[in-house]
Amino acid sequence: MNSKEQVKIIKERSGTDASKCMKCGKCSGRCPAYNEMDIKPHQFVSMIEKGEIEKLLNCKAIYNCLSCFACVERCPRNVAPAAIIEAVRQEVIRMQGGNYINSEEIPQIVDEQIPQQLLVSMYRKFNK
Amino acid sequence: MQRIGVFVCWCGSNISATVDVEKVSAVLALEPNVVISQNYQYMCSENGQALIRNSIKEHNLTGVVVCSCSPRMHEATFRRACESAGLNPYMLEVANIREQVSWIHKDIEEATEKAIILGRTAIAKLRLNTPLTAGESPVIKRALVIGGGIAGIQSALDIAEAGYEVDIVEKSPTIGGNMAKLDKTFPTLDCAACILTPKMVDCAQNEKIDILTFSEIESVKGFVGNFKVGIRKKARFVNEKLCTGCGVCTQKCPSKRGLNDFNMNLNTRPAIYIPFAQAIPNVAIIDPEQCLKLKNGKCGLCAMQCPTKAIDYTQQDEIVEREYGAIVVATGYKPISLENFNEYGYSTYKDVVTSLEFERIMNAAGPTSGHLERPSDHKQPKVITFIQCVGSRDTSGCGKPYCSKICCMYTAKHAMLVREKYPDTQVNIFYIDVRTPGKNYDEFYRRAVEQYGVNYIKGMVGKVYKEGDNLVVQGSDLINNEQLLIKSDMVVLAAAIEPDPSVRKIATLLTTSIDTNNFLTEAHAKLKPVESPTAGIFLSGVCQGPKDIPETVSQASACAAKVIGLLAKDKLKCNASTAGADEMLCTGCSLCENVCPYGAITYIDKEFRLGGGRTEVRRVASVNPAVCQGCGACTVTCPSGAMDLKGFSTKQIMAEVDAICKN
Amino acid sequence: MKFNYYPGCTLKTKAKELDAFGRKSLEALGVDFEEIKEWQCCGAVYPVAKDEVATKLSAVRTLAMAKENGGKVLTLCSACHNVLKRVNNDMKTDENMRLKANNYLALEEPYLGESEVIHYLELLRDYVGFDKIKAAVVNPLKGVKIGAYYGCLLLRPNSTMAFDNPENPTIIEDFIKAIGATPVVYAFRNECCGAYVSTTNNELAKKKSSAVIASAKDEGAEMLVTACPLCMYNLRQNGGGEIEVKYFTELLATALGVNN
Amino acid sequence: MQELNKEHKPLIVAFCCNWCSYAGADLAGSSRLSYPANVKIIRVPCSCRVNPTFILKAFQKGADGVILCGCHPGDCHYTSGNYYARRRMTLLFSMLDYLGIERERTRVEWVSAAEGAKFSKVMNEFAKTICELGENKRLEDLRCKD
Amino acid sequence: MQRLEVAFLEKAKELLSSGQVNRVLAYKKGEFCYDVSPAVFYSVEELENAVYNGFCGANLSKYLIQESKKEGKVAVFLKPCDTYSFNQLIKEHRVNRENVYVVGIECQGKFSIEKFYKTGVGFVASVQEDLDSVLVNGETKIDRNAVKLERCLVCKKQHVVYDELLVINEKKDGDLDRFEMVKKLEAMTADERFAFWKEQLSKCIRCNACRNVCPACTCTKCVFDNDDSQISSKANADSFEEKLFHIIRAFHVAGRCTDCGECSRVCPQNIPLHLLNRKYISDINEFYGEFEAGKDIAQKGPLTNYTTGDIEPNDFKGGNK
Repeated sequence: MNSKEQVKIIKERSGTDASKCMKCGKCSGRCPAYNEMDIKPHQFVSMIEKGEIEKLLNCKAIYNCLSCFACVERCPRNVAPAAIIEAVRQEVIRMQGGNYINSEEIPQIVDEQIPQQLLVSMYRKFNK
Repeated sequence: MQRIGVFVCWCGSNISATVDVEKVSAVLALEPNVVISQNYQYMCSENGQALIRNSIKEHNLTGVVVCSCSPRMHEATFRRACESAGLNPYMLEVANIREQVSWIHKDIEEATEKAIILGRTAIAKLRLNTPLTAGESPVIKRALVIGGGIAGIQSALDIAEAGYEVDIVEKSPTIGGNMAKLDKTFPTLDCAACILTPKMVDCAQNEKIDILTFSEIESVKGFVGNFKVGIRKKARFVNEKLCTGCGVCTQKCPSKRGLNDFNMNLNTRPAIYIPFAQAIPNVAIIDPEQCLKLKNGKCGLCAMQCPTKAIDYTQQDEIVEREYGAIVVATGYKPISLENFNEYGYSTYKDVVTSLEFERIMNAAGPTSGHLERPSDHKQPKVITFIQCVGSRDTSGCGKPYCSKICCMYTAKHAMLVREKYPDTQVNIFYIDVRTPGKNYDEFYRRAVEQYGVNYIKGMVGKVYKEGDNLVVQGSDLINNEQLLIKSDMVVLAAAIEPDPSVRKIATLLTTSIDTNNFLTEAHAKLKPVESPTAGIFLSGVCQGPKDIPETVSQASACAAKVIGLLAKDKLKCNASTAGADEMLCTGCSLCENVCPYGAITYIDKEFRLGGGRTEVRRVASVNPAVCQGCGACTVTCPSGAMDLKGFSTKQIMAEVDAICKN
Repeated sequence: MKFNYYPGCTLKTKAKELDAFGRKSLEALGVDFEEIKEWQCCGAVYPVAKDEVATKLSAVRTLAMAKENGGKVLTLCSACHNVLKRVNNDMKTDENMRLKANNYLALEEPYLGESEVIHYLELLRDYVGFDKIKAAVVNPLKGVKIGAYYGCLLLRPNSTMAFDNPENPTIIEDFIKAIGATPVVYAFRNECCGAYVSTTNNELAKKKSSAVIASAKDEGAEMLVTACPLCMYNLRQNGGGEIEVKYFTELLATALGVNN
Repeated sequence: MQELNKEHKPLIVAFCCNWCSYAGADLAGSSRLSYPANVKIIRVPCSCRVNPTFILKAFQKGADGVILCGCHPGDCHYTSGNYYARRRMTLLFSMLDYLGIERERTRVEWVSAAEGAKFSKVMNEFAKTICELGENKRLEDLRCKD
Repeated sequence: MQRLEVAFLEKAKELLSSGQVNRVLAYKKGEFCYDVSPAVFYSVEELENAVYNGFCGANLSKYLIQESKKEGKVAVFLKPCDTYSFNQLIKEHRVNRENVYVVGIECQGKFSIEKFYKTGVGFVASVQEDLDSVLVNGETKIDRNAVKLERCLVCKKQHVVYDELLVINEKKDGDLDRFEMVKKLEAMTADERFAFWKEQLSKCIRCNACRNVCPACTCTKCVFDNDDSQISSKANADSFEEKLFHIIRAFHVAGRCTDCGECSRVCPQNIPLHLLNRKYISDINEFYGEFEAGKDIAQKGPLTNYTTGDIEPNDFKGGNK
């Protein structure tokens, strides 16, 4: 698959229209994980629109996005940066060996108190 | 037998690039009754019109079909051309092959075919055209201006200057509008009151101008040149003629806790009040919701104190009916409600204010007498952060999709004023784009940056929250690619502006159209920016679209020029496309009378010869052509088909249907 | 009116008290409810990607089951609520999802989003009424200053969740008033706690949770309430442990006198 | 009768009031918002000028769809014309439906002078609907196409 | 029932002999007992041939358009349904009310001769009427409802305009729902509806009987006879025109049709034309509120009226797909 097709698939998977972005930066102004994002929410929108896929596929931000939807809620143009981030993350973890955490690591990160909900959501966000 | 000439316009390449104009004129030349068919680069040009005129004479044409742009564009032009060549101007039909063909279709073959069909349709209609003559109706030489802001004031002054009487109807107790609330104006920083109040006084003193404040439009009847307007003068409980504006009542009033809407509710006022010192008319008004006397019958202090006995607790709303030849709509704007923008904390934190509130805070006549203080604790702020585009350019449904146009400039103005008066204050401005088209506008903005050291940050704010006594503005800086947390003492929101909500009802009363954002629609976006599509109705100021003061004033004067042009005529040509009943078919059933919006149809008993010396008196419909506007409602209501509309007759429309479907 | 109660996995394990107090309070308030018989895990997190269908199916099954029984699905855990409500919205509006889900599930009658997903707090506000709760309180929590912690899942995206004003919600504050305590409004009540990232980037979760707690304490809160077991975990484990965090149902049960 | 012609380009007659919808069509044009070429517009002063016979005649002569566009209710240039048109068309459409003629072939849309985008959208959607309906066998029986 | 006919004749004679009117519009005998037709009587002598019985179904109101224009006053005997049409004609200024003396006459429902034949009585030589039954040829007793016109089985009308009433027995309302068949048609699929109407309307021979009898069709010149209308046609050129004629006719009388049922009664091809009119009546009732043409002349007709919140043309429910 060439990167053009990959961009097309990611765009479709996100269900959002990045071309509507007016580059106001409100998503990044709102993002609670901003400092942990090596690629900022507004950059996700602009880079997917420009087809700069390589950087996105190799970034750390997809694992630090909290999926809190604050960026989606406040976008004045109905663009959903979180959905683009999710679409990129899916692209990465669906690749062979793309899992972010492996099941054998889990016992080390689990403590007594962890709710089931956290385990399942983490697993779903980071693994194929 | 009609002798028809067909004229196909290229419109430069606008039409000819997608429509094979040669083919269109060649094919249409073969249509029955067509005696000449030509094409030319610009039919609307002088040469193009000459071509039409000469052909009419040379070929003795009885009718002309022009295949060109929309008839809404040049129908009048071509009608004049026909008329000057001696042809009845209504023996013309326009086939719209630009807006409906070349501009929307790409395939040349398809577009050419459609252009030919539209041409044939126009020919089919034209074959059935008959010469029409427009009647005339007198023009009432008086204008109505709805709204007494700077737009309405300027229009009224200009109309009065030309010698015509003009009434200003303003819904609030004083004229002046939003501009009266402003502190300084860009790009020259002169004081708004200094330039506005002389104009307000001019209005009051001009004997041609009658100002009806605290009044609203109740009903509108009639048409261009002859409007009948019902105006509701709401009860202000003070006799306007007796009140001298001395203000004694306002000092004595014991009920002092009403919100002062002139000061954007930042302080309070008494139940009887004069909106502001330079109000026109300088007359008090009682707020019945707040007045103790009107609410529970106890008090009456103001009436006792009034030296001219002007207080009248029994005053009722009054409806006055007046006639006008032209109407100017100048209903202005208001900032949008910020309830959808709670991330900026407007409803939570007192120190988050709108720009219009900030104007009052900075204004010497405002609630703080011009001292910069923040509302929560009256401390002078050391850091002020402005946020632009609050609700503008927002397609999410929370705000408005358009640019409000004035915010970039007034925010720069606010920043400069703060830095000028309080140089130790830090001023930050979050912006998406700084838009400054206009004479000396960009220079103005650059002065804010270069001379006044205002900190412009390209990015948007995600959240405003409180931390201790301060507000924290969390926003992105897109240039430095970082997220900023700016501790601020005060936050000012440049809220989007929207048309004043009263415009909805007024548009309905005036039967003029309104767009999805509630701005009134102009007759043509470029060429008729101050006319509404409804004849005799003109648009002044922000009711038509966002504008700053210089633009508003220009448009107000343009509007006045249009009104003067109209009122200068003694008579207006009426609509020539009027209804009429075929008396031989009419049964006098009165159905048509029921649907006529203008009352143009009456019934007469008329004697008809039956032959053999016998006669019969029958009731038949009679249309007053000076009143009929040609909508055609009557024609469809008429079961016998007696009622028909000239220029859009049943036969003509049926012929169009036929011609379109034949292909 | 009967409500189809959906507890979800966490309420059967780590958050048993959220469930138990919730049930007792419903009984005390006379709400007619019944646990959905064969409910399945909602999936814990809403699959945002448009091409995920399989991961939404268990939620669709639950919704379709509830449809048979009046269609009102009552949720308590914020995450379950978010997932069920959004999947239901997909079934209502997304033609592709509808088609694929129904093809796969082959239900007797296709499910087209007919059920309605109602959060426990919405039930209190819209069906019981805070006035009625106020009247039923026997142990008012007088003088306790409580900060409502909404988090993300109940509020966003507002276009689907339509729970409350996403930037200035009031429902939990109204609830706090109804049980006799004093609500404390603070700026970070709708900020993220750190969510599932707490396992892989614990530092980030710590930052986020402690910012929430700091903001609440700054305004004078003595206690936080939440509806979400994940938020509870993060606030307790990663928030610095300086403030008591409780499920709102526990306070409700206490106020109604049914907490034992 | 002939096989359903896949190339069949349905003919659509659009009656547009002069003040709103015709201007809306002009705006669609000047904004270059395209719609199928088989949509042909007839200008009428007001939607209330459209007689049911015009619509029936269009069907008789071979139109596959007829749409009437006027000012939004409340915005009629002549105050009330579109209100009368609305009642007339509701009753006419209902009668056609009663006679078993697909209601999708007739439509009324309110398009203002500012709604060029809406005009184009409406025409594209209507043309799509009519395309999907194809050349109606049910109506074929009714017409006398040349 | 014979008492009513006697009273009718007495009243007619009294009106003529007293000079209160100079002519009477009523019904006259035909060759057989069932071919009764409308007639104008100028003298007491002429009234010899006048009748009033179950075969007097014709709606007399339309004749008043011409009669009320003539010299002198005319008396007319109007059944309850006729008074609705008469009222509608007054509203539309088609009759001169001052020249008409209206006697509202009792009606217990009129007959359809076809329904007699269907009972198997054979030739109908005489009919003796009772309130609930009829005696045919002096021997066969038949339930009156079995031979009534459909419109009479659903009739719930009372006289709405009259100068005097001639009623001996109170009228019994028909207990059937007049919209039953309309509802049935709406419940059919579109294909079935189409097939139904295609079959019915293709029987039309364009004899114009429906138009000529209709009290709402009173144009001096019908659009179908007028070349300028662009829809004129003397005969159906194709199957579309059968429908065009009847759709347009129904549309022209929509909101004005009083549902007198004459169109169906006179149709030689037995096309149920009233089902078109009733569809409009039922739509108008549903969309714009109950309305009965001819009942109250002060009320605005539904097609010359509107409200700002009227149903949108794309939004009505319509029949099944």
